[in-house]
Amino acid sequence: MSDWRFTARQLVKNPLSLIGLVIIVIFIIIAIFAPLIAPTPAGHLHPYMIPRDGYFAEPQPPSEKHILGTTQGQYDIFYGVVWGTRTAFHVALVVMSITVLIGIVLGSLAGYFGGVLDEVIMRITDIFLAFPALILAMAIVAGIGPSLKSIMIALSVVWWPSYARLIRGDILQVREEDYVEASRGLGASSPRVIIRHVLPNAIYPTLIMASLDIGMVVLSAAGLSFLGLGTPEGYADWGQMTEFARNWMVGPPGDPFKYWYAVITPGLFILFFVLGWNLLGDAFRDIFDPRLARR
Amino acid sequence: MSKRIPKMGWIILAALLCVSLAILPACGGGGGTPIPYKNDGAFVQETIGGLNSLDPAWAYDTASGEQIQYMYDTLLYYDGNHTDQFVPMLATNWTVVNSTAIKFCIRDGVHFWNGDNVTAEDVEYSIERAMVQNRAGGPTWMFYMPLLDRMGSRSGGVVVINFSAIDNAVEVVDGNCVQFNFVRAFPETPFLQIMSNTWASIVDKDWCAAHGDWDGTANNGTGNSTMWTYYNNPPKSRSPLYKGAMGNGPWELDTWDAIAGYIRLTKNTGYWQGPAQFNTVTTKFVDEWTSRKSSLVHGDADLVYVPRNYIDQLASYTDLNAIKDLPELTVDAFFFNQNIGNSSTYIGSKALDGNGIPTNFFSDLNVRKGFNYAFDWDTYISDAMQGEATQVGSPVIDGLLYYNNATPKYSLNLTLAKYYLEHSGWGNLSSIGFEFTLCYNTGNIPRKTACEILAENLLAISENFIVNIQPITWDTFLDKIFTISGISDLPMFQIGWQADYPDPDNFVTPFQYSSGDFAAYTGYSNATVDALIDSARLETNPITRQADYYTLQQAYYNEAPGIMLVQPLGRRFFTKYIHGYYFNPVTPGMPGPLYDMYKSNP
Amino acid sequence: MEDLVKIRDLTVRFYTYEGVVHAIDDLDLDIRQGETLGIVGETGSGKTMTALAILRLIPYPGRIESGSIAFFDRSLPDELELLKLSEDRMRSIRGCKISMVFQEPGAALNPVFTIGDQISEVFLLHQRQELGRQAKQRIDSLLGNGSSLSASLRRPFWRWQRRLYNKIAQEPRPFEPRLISHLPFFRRLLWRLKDEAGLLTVNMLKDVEIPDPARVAAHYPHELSGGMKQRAVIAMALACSPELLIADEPTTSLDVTIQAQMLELFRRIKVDKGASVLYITHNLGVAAEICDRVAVMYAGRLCEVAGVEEIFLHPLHPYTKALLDAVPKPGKELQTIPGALADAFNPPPGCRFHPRCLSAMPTCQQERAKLKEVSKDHMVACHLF
Amino acid sequence: MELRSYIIRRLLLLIPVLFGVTLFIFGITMLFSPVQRASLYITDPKQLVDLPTIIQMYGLDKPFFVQYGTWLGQVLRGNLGWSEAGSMPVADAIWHSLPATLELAIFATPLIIFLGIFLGTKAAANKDKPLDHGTRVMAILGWSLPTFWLGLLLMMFFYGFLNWFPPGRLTDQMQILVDSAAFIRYTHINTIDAILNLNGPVLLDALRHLVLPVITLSVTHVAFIMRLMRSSMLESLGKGYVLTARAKGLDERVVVNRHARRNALIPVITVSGYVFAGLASGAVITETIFSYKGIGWWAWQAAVRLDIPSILGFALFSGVLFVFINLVVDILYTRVDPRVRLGGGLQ
Repeated sequence: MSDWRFTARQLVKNPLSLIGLVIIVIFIIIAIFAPLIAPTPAGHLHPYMIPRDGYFAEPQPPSEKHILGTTQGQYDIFYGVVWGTRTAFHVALVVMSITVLIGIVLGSLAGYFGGVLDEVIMRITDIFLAFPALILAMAIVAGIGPSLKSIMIALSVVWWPSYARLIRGDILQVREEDYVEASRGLGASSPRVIIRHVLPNAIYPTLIMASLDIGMVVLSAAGLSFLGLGTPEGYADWGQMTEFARNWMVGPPGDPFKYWYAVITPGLFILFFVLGWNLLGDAFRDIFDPRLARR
Repeated sequence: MSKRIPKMGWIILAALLCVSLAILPACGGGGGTPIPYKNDGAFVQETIGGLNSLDPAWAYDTASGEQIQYMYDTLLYYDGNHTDQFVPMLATNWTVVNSTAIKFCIRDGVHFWNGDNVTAEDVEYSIERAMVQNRAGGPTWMFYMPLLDRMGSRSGGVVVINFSAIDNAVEVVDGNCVQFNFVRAFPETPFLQIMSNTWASIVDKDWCAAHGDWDGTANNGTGNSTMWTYYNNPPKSRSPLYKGAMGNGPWELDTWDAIAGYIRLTKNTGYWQGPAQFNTVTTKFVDEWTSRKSSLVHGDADLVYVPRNYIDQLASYTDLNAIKDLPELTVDAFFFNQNIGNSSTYIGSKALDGNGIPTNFFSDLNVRKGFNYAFDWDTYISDAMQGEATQVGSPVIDGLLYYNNATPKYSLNLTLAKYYLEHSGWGNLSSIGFEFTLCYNTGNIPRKTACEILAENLLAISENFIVNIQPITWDTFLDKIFTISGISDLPMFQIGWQADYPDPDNFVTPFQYSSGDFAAYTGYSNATVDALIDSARLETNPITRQADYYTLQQAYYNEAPGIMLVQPLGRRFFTKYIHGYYFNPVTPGMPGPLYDMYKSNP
Repeated sequence: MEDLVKIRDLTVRFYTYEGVVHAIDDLDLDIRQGETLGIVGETGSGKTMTALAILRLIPYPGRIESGSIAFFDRSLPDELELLKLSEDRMRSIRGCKISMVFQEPGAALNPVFTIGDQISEVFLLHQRQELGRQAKQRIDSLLGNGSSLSASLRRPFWRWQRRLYNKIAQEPRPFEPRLISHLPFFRRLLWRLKDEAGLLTVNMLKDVEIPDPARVAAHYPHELSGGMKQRAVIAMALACSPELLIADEPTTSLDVTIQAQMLELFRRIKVDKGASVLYITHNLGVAAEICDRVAVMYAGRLCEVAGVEEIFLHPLHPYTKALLDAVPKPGKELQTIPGALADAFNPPPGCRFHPRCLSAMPTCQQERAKLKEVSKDHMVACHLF
Repeated sequence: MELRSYIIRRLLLLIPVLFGVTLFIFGITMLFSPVQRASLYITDPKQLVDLPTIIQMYGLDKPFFVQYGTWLGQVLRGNLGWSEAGSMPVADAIWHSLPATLELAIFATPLIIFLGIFLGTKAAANKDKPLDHGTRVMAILGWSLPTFWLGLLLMMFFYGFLNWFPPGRLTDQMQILVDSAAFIRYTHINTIDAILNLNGPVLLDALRHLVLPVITLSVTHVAFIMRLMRSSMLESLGKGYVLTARAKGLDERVVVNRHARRNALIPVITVSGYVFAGLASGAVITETIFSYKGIGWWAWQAAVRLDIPSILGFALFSGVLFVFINLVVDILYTRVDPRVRLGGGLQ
């Protein structure tokens, strides 16, 4: 697997991707140890619902009780952002696996068999690509009713076409390779050829791509939450926490940054999470960009 | 070449840094910073949402009503801040001919913007047009109720009344007067209130007919004598008035851009009471609070809608004229559903086994009382309403006729709550336990808070009282409450009512009448109450009427068909340059009596 | 015959992730005035790198470690040390004094510019003054015979232009025209330079025996055949009659008939322009065809240099011998060189050829053989001699 | 291929796409009960007594294909239906909301593209040098920024504090002037109209209102172009003709900017097309935050209010836009790359 060695060397060599890697690792740790970092208070039914400390609106500054303060509605920011990390990964992973799955199935069908099937599937992807993703997602979420589930459904629906196309492209390349021709010549059945020979070679870049889209998925999810199409109020979700802070951007005169903690924190979490993946992604794209010769 | 760029980059960065450093202290002292005087002679307000239609007969939302109010006059209007005293407007005077007829005499020499005279025919046409249109979900039932003693022109979607009925209800008499004939006796004040509201605005008959609207006759100039039904419950765009206007009010329509989200009116110099103070009245629809706030403190807007949560953000602006504690004629309440739909997914096991509730769980009075005692109004008012609300004990709220503040109210009392729940018709609930889901419509934080308060207090009484809270979208909410079958799936729901006209009947009917707007979906019905409501509605003797409504208020306390929450207190944030505001709960929109107001720079 | 280029202990290394590649190692080589020197060797023996080193175009991550490349320009009194020149100075030499023809004509031409554009670029770059002079003359003639009314009206404009082009003709880096050439639309004022360059280009194309040169000049590369492209590339290289023309396997990618024409072309160029040619090839036949002298390289080192007959008749270095035997000849069965080309990352110590050498001796494994002159103009680096 | 027949072929391709899009959207909306879809016309619970009438009136209880059929019939008769979200006919709503969005797109797209190309070139020309890392970090940082967050921060600073760049499209006085008869609305794109009317103040005011949204859009989009430009630049810098150009003795600047970049641009064109399409079909969040209400905002309103006719109308619009942009891109290709012919890729 010299590919991997090469990749690894590239990654550590490039400071940017290294930073990205570090950021992601940190987030993974936060996600895994969320219950230890921000333990759920006793008698609190749903761990993903941020515990409230009173009901009134105005955010409260950091204190011993609330390390990062509370946001609108007295939701503990620290608890929110920590558990929000889990939400972020949850959304990203689910959406990505669904997307890739659909992508692989349709993509390989289209790419391998070509002809009418290919034409049909590609037209379908056209249909999806022809409609602005965010708004399509909104329509879907608005329909199914705002919730984490519907966000994931909506994003998967708008995300898969590009993957179907990607995989189709790769498959088209690979199927021309000699060994595929050969195994076909030996009379191997189509599914067998796809699974044994074509996919393994075509799927590699796709998986990379998918892992790197995670950032964008989370960003889009946050966008939907911000537009009020997100998780129920009080759910540990960065996008929604930003939405809470939305109306506390400007503090009272004389103290314009009064609510900085409510505004900055969730935004920064989103920013860094996405940044981590994008930095990594940028490096990966360089490495796997077929047009860039390796020296 | 390649070296030059980072240099530039650094320079830019440094520059930005300096700028920001230089500015932050500058804007630091915002408190004292005065709000500049801008847009002389113009009134600019920024609010949320948008307009529905400019057609007086169609519009049933405050935003539209407000604009209509500026462009049209009614026959009479509320006097100052009273809700039961009136001043003549287009009518010089009115006389109660008998218990089934009121006559208005029309003022001479009043002109529409296009110069047409305002005549008795116009008045007749305006009201008849409203009744002919009678769009589904519109306000015109308020004409049908007194005049024809029915709620509308249709039943099962088909028109069932003849044109003559409408025609006879409103008649031009002795030249310049218009007489309204009731099929049954109807009290005067409520009718005058109805006639003072925007749906009773007077439009220009000729202009409308000329622009393709109904022409005032049954056949509408064709051979077909049922042609008028073409204008019954029409699509919005069938009338020229939905986006055009021809009234006689103090301001004329200049531009309405629904997409850009603003409407501008310009002064009608020929207004019969003399031209208004503001040359233009601009209403912008800006959903972003930060943006609205900035426009206000920069003087770009004279008035903005300030959500209750954010009033503190404006506290320290000395140049703002904050008017608070205005008792609005709206009320929010929990409704107990005494007859939950069998298909409901919100009541767990549908049985009283600790994991659910039976469909008729709330038909037990003690349960309802227990829940009432378990609600904490003080926390709700202080936290969810920022202290801007007063608890109400019955649908008849402060500001309505015959409001009785002696009516007892429930208050937080967990021991009493415990007592009632343990002595309910279902046996000792705290040992049996129950679980159900409490829904609120997504985004409505006060309602969410109310749910949470109730849930937590119940849990405090017994750990067997499990109330889950779930947000659902507005459409799902409606879908669950207002099922076609009429049987709601939600065990409890919160909803608010806003006054159409400040008469108690307008409130008791939706809350207490067995087939009322809301009560119909709660399975609550009480024959005596229904009878009382019916008689009180048409009672012409004020004394009897008052007695009836006092009884009804007491009845609500006894029966506890729901948890009456609060009557919110409104607030207005004007820049200090706006003068002459006074509050009348019935005036639609934030600015209030704009004609009596003016803007000046001290 | 004195030297045109003197390369002394030139060392080029590539610093890659996998390790350091010793592309060229202590190379000494002379190119004489007016001669055609061939460099032969297997792929990766450092032929091309030598050429690029002369132009100082070693690609990243390669680097010229040490050595010197002296360039004796007839027009200049004393030698130029190419490796020490400023980048600007070096640019003025590339494409002008020393130019290069690449292996792949398809790749060497920019697909989005016409042949004409790409060639006249050279003129505009290196012969600006000359172009300016001609432009001025053209304007003079216009001013001279311009008797018509329109002409007389245009005079003032022409005068101004004349001044402009005069400046270009006089000073090497005139201020005003350079300013103009940087301004977006105004640079069009210098269209006459382009015109002149265009004319020269067409002549150039005619020179390299391209039929209907005017039309071809307007063509894009993808519209031409391989041979045509290569001719165009050569035309580009010859544009301002360089002292040294480096040809890096210019015929390899072409089919045989075209190859013959190309070789013919090169021979003619040498005669007409009196330029020296550094002809890089792995094909001994081709080398024998057109070279005066031949240098044999192996793994970044020079093995043997000699006149063309000498090397073909009396090859000394075992590697040279092996190469010659590897050329298929009728009636003689083919000899192949045992083993593979030396590993570029950690080349064998001593003589790099010894692992594959049939007559290798113990010393070959320790020390590397110096290049010594065994007979007149015949140098070889081998312990046998 | 000959241009006209090519365009025709593309337009024919448009039909199935539009059919599919609308059918799909319609399918989604059918997930809702009639009551839910009627909720669009219910602004106040007190209107619910008339719910059955409303459902019947809009035929919301009819079976799927009947409803879709009626809609399709309408459309074929040139009537896109009524947009409750815009409280005007759908066609008008598109027509009214487009200018604002176009104005944003017109200003943002060139900025994004040129900045992206510039940075991408620089980064490639200095691969793995500080400049490369610097520009990439900046671009990726911008790309990773939540649009709404950035937008709000910008507004807080530049309007909340400095009061330099207010939201909306025009200040009130200017809006009055623009709405007046003296000012002719040629395009409803304020800046262009201002220029055509030779009205300086309006132009300045319009530009003031454009600054923040345009910045927001550029910051968040520039990385798209930049990273693509960088990689395709690196590719063409490795090509033979670049070596040739160097061997000619060309200045490195000329080599990069003339020889390498021209080729590197080719793939960038496609993406630029999509960027424009993306912006022109509405930058919802940006439009919302800066209340620069355009087609995106309208579509969002339609989406959340389940305004089905509007959503479908928008679907048609964006479908057409999509195909149209593709068309333009293909034609641009032939201009930039002499090897490309319409219809078929490289020769």
